[in-house]
Amino acid sequence: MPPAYCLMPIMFTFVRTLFRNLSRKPATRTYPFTQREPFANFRGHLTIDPAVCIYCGICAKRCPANALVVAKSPKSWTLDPYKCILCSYCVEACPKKCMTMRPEHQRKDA
Amino acid sequence: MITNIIPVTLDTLLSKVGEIFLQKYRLITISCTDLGEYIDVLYHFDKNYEITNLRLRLERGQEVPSISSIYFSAVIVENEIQDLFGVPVKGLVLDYGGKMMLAEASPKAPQANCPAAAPAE
Amino acid sequence: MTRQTIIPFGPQHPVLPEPIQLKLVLEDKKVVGAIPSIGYIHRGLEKLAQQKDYIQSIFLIERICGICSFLHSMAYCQGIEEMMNVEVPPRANNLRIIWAEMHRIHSHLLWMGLLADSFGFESLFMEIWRCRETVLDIMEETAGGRVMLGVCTVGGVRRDIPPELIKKVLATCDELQAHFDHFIPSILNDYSVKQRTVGVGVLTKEVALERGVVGPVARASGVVMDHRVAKYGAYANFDVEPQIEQDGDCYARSKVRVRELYQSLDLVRQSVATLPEGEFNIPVKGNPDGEVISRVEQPRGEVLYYLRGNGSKFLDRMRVRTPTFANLPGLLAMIPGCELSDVPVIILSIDPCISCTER
Amino acid sequence: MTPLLLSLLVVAPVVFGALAWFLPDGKARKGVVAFSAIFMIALGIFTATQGAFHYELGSWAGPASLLLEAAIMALVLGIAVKVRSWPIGIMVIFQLVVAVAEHVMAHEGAEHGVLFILDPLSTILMLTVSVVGSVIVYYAIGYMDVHAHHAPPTNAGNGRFFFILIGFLGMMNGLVLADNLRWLTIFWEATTLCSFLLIGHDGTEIARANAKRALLINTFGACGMSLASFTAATAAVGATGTLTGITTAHLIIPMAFLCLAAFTKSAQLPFQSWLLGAMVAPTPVSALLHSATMVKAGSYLVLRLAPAFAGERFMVVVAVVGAFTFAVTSALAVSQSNAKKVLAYSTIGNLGLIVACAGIGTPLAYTAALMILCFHAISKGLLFLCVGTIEQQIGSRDIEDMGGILFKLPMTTTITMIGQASMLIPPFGMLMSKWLAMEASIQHPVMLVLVVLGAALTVFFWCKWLGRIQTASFHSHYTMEKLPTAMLVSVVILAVGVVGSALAILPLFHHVFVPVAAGAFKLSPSTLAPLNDVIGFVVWPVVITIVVALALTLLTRRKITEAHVSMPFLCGENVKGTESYLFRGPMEQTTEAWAGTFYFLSIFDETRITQWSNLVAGLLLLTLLGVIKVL
Amino acid sequence: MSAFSKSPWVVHYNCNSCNGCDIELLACLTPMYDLERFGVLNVGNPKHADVLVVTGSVNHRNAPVLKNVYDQIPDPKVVVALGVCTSTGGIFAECYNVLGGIDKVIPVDVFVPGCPPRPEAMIDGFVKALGILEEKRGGKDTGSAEKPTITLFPPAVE
Amino acid sequence: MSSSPTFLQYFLTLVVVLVAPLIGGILNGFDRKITSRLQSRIGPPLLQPFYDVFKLLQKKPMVLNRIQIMYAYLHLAFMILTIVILALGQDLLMALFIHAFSTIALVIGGMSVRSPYSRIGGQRQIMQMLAYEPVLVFLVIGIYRVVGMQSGTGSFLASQAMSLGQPLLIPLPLMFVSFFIAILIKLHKSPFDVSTSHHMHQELVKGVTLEYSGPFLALIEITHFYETFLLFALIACFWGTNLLVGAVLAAVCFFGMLVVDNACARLTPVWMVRFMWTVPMAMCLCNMVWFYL
Repeated sequence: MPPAYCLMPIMFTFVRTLFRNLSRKPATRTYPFTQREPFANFRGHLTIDPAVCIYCGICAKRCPANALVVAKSPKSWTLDPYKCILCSYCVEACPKKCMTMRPEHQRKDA
Repeated sequence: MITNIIPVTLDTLLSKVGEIFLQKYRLITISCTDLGEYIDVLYHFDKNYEITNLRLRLERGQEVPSISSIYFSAVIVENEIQDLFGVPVKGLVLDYGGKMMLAEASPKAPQANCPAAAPAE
Repeated sequence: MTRQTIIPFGPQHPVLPEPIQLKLVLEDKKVVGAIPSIGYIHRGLEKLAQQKDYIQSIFLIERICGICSFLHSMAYCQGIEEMMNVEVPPRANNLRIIWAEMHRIHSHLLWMGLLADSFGFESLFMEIWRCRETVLDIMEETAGGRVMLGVCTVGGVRRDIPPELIKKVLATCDELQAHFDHFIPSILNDYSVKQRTVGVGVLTKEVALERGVVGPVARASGVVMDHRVAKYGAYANFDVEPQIEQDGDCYARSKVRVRELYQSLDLVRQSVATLPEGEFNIPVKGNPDGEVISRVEQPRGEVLYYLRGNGSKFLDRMRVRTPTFANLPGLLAMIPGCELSDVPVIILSIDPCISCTER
Repeated sequence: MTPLLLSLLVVAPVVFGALAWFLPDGKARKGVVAFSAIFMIALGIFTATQGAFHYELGSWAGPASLLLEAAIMALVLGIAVKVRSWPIGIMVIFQLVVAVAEHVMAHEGAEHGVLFILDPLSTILMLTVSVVGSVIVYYAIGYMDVHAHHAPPTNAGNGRFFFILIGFLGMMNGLVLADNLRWLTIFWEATTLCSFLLIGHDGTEIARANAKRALLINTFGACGMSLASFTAATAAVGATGTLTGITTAHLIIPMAFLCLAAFTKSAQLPFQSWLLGAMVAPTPVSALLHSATMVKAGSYLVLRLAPAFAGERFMVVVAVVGAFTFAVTSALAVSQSNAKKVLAYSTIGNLGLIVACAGIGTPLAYTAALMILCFHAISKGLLFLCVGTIEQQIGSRDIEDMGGILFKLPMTTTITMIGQASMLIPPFGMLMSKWLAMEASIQHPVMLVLVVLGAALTVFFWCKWLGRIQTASFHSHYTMEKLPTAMLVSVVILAVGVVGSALAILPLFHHVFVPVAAGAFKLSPSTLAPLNDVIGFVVWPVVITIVVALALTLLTRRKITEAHVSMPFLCGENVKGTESYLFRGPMEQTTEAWAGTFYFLSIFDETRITQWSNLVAGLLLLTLLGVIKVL
Repeated sequence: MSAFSKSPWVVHYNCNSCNGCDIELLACLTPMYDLERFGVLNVGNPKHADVLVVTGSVNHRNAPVLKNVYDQIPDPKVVVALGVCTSTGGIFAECYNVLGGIDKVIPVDVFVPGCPPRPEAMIDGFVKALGILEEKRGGKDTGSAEKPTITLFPPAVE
Repeated sequence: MSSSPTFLQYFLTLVVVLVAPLIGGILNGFDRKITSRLQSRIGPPLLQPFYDVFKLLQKKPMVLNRIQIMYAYLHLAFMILTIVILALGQDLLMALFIHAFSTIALVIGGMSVRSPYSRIGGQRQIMQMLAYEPVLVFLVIGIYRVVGMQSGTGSFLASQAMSLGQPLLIPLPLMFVSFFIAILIKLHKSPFDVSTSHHMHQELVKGVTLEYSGPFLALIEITHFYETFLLFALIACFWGTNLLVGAVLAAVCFFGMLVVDNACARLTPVWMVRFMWTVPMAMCLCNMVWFYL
């Protein structure tokens, strides 16, 4: 390997980028103070319109993570958001299309 | 579908692998399937994007000789087979003794389909 | 004369984002041995895939690894499609390539940042990861997930990329290429970076062949091996030139990956340019039966799926051999003889993905 | 009074030694040894209070010296025959010839100089020999008891060992006091002989081989001594047979020969190998002969002659040899894990520093050299004794094995730490004198570079060792180790000496070292006032700082209980239990995590560096031959 | 908020994660999201940390490691669990080598759902963790976090 | 002259000792802020280093043994003593030795635990000392030659630098550059952050400070503040004739340090020693030669 001093000129190749960064505004998205509009396609969290749902249980059967439990009587639809992997397989499987995948992530207080 | 399957037996395995080694094949991996009555072991080798397979039929309780002395890279996968299928592998260059993938408290031989080890569904 | 130094390297170690342990043995300041201890992240995923139906398994298989998730699902779907004799619509094939190559870009950028971090070049890491966000944004916009795309399915893809987004994809490619020029010179030319990578962790061609390493690690050692050459999926329509280096050191591995970044950009553009109109998925009926081997070139190298169906919707066997699994024996050949401070660089130079390895 | 003192200083140890030899093993012999130690300390201090003296023997001194020399030569010749070393034999015969020739050819009056002299300089060394040496002799009582148990069976026995050890003190006193070069040569040879016998004490293969090498190299040095005496006595101008007589440039040839002798005795490069080999001897021997006293004789000689030759170009070479030795041995010490070898290299380095300071030849440098001479004896003596104790307690002299001894041997380890700290921290004498040496070497850029690099490397190996010996896990209580009284007491005395001298460094500097230096350069102490300023301020602030830090530590420490103790960071794989340094490794095996000390064997490769530096040092020595042009 | 919760230093342990959450956590530290705005530093060493961030579920081998890392963080400390694997085991819950969420091994203060949670969600989790850290400094027992399920019933027919 | 400092000097020294950590802390805040901006981030608040220290002081202590506590205190105490000695205008070389002992205390503290990473970090810290100490000694000696050897004492911070008539930078330009490089090592900046590192950098899991936590880590942080202040105060003294210019010089150097820190990969310890013993050392020697000509 050549000795250090022979190669000195090509040190600090990154300096240009650093000064470029310094001269511009930071790239940071200042969440939570400003919030970006989520992409429409993003799979953020699962919602359901309980009025349309027929409680057939197909979604629960399809769910790969077993996050959904559907009871026929009394009728109930239970989602464990701490199991849901947001694959939206259930949304596609639903015969009534009563579920939607919202683009916002689930807020802690929601 | 898989073509190019050469059946081998426990006796001819090592000589066949040695032959393949000399032909400068690369060992991709070893796949093991527990089919209930016997265990099916497939050795995948590759040369110029073409796969050659060796198929070994392993009766329950049989010991399989390690090819890690020929292909060092078989060490990890053979240890894994030993861990997950409970198939004893003889002559491993680096033997983890069934504790490579699994911890002390894990279920033993979890991928073997024998009733004792199969998890309740 | 002096006693050997024995230190655990990992599982909880900041330069390794993933848990793997290497028991390092040092004599004086030279590393003379490294024994890996794995299993920190073994879940038993192959078994679980055999317990879920073959469509549900896609979502499971995506989560073998969060970095090359799309390529896992793509390899799996290709295998199932082959077993069931499903002809994938050409548009879907091209879309798959767009996402696959974007995944490769994101994975290589991720790797490059982590490499920079491993030799303490924090601002380079920051710059690269800032660039990586551009890829993530476009993936999020097109597929609906930042890293878990969830778009690949048996018989095609689950989502189409509409024309206005296609434009955005192309724009992103240009933006990326412009951004690369800011930091690629630092990876390739910077004196301090070269000091840490040139001549470190050398893997000769002979050892590379013998240990069966794959992907950029093999290519950096002069082994011509890139499974995209084997023309699976829409790669049949493109010429993919494997990027080869001869030196086999960490620097060669960086060079290979840097060139693959540009290559991937190119493939995305080609794939967009030749994007056919039409269906992007077809419904699939029936259950898989038979045995099949599906191989796909992931960012880290060739992945092999061995699938065995039995005519039911559950598979008899779902076996994955991931690239890192194949590269680990090679890693063990690189480490002895290096210095302790080179160990993180060498480990990262194979781009380890332990969660792939252990499943 | 003077003759009595003289004979007591020189002869009494021999008598005591003989007594110890003939007494049976046991309390009686120990008593004699202990008494002689106390006696020598008292005698040394008493002599020092008497002030300077000169003493001339009668006209019988000349023939007597020849006789004595012949006797010693015969002894050495016998040894040479026994160990089958013809070079030694030839050199001995050569010396004898030179001695006879000198006797015949010496100028009138050269024979009758002042024969024994006690001036401030020799007082310092005499005191060091008497006090530090006697403490080490006392230590040997305890050490040899244990040593006999696990050392290889010796053919000589402890009786002879003590005879030589105590007798050596007399020879050393003689060496310090003798002014006549012929007598100096006799004592010089006598100490060599002591060294030879003690190195070979254990009677093992390696001990015998190393003893032989020591004898060979020192006999070579003695040839130089003999020639120095001859040339001094027969010089055309200003002929004198005395050390103090060598003052003018005309006598530069004897000076050169003296330097040669001094370099061998002080193990300067390229003669260092014998001192390293000498480390096989029982530790008190290493402490006494090979670190605190005998090896100082060489640098003492240079130091004694330095003022006269200050400014000569010749002295620059001497200084460079010293500084070079310091730098190289410091580098070599980095690569050593054998504690005694580290100490040996450090000793050679410090001797080199003395020689370098002597070579610089300014009052400041001279003061620095004096301080090193003195403080090094105390610190290094202490460290050797500590290593001896540790070695006997843990059965190893490898630094790597010294981890965790803090709670096994709390007392010894603490004292060792003090000893090591004294090489590193102000206001301990060694650091202060090194500082002075550095300030003094500013005049000579080459030396400055060597000294600075050497000093940096010194810090390197001391730190590594210091870090290793106090490595320990948490202990809420510790129990004092049980050591033989002799060992404990002598170590404590030296430790108190180290700390005391550090606290008293200002008065010592003002009232001892500066006057001596001023005297040597025939200046009044007041002209050295700037020198006084140099050392001025630092001592008490440092002491206060240490005390404050320790007080804060004690305050905090009380609050720290077992509940605050956590496991070490082992990447999360700790195995809980009694030994918290175990981690779960591959195959679920538990392994002990261990960070060895780095010795950088590939960089500080002992063999390679030794070869190269011996070559350089040999060339430097050859330049000394340049003095021939005076002829 | 006192100085205490303005300087949360983070140590990250990847339990059984597929890397998805890990890389998103790293992305949080990079310029786009820049957690250092809140004083967050990734120290990588439990001895210096205040916040333990865990990704992935627990298996038989890494459970003791997780416990060790947790034990080596000096009090007061907060545990943030990222992703559904960390909460319940997620999709891997049925795997033979998976024990379940990390709350089986250590007490958890904040669960962040998502697979993987997007960086914004992680920032929300951190902000919540800071509040808990502040309370813990005051010696308050904050209990452990809950993982509520969402149950919906058909609206009552009028 | 060093003989006896006046009351005013003592008072000023006290002020310096009290103010130094504040300035050092702010400097560290700027360090993190500017580093963030160089990386296109917003970064932490300016007072973040103080928050960190306050937080650490409030944490529960956690130790491996009791010996390491002593060395944390010694580390801080000797750093303060260095500043006291310099502020009182005492000998520069002795100040350097005391400063070195402050670092040695850290090393031994790190090595006194058996934790392997900490020990290795400690040994690397010694290598750092090995790398920069000669340069600093040469610098001190260069200052001696400039300020005048008779006194043997360089009352550096106070009068002499000013009474010289010309800034030290003029006769010692190469030494100044070497000193700047030494500062990079002292403050653990890339490419020399081998024994431990700051911010998000990870070398050997924080190396020598690994096993210090809570209040004891706070001590080390405070020492770091003092050290930052000390080193940049020394830089300012290179233009001691006009301390305003000196401050600008220090600010420029500070920024330069951050740029170098952010534009370099970490190099290996052996490289560091080799480099320091060749390039900066040679520069020092060249500069020295001027005085002997």
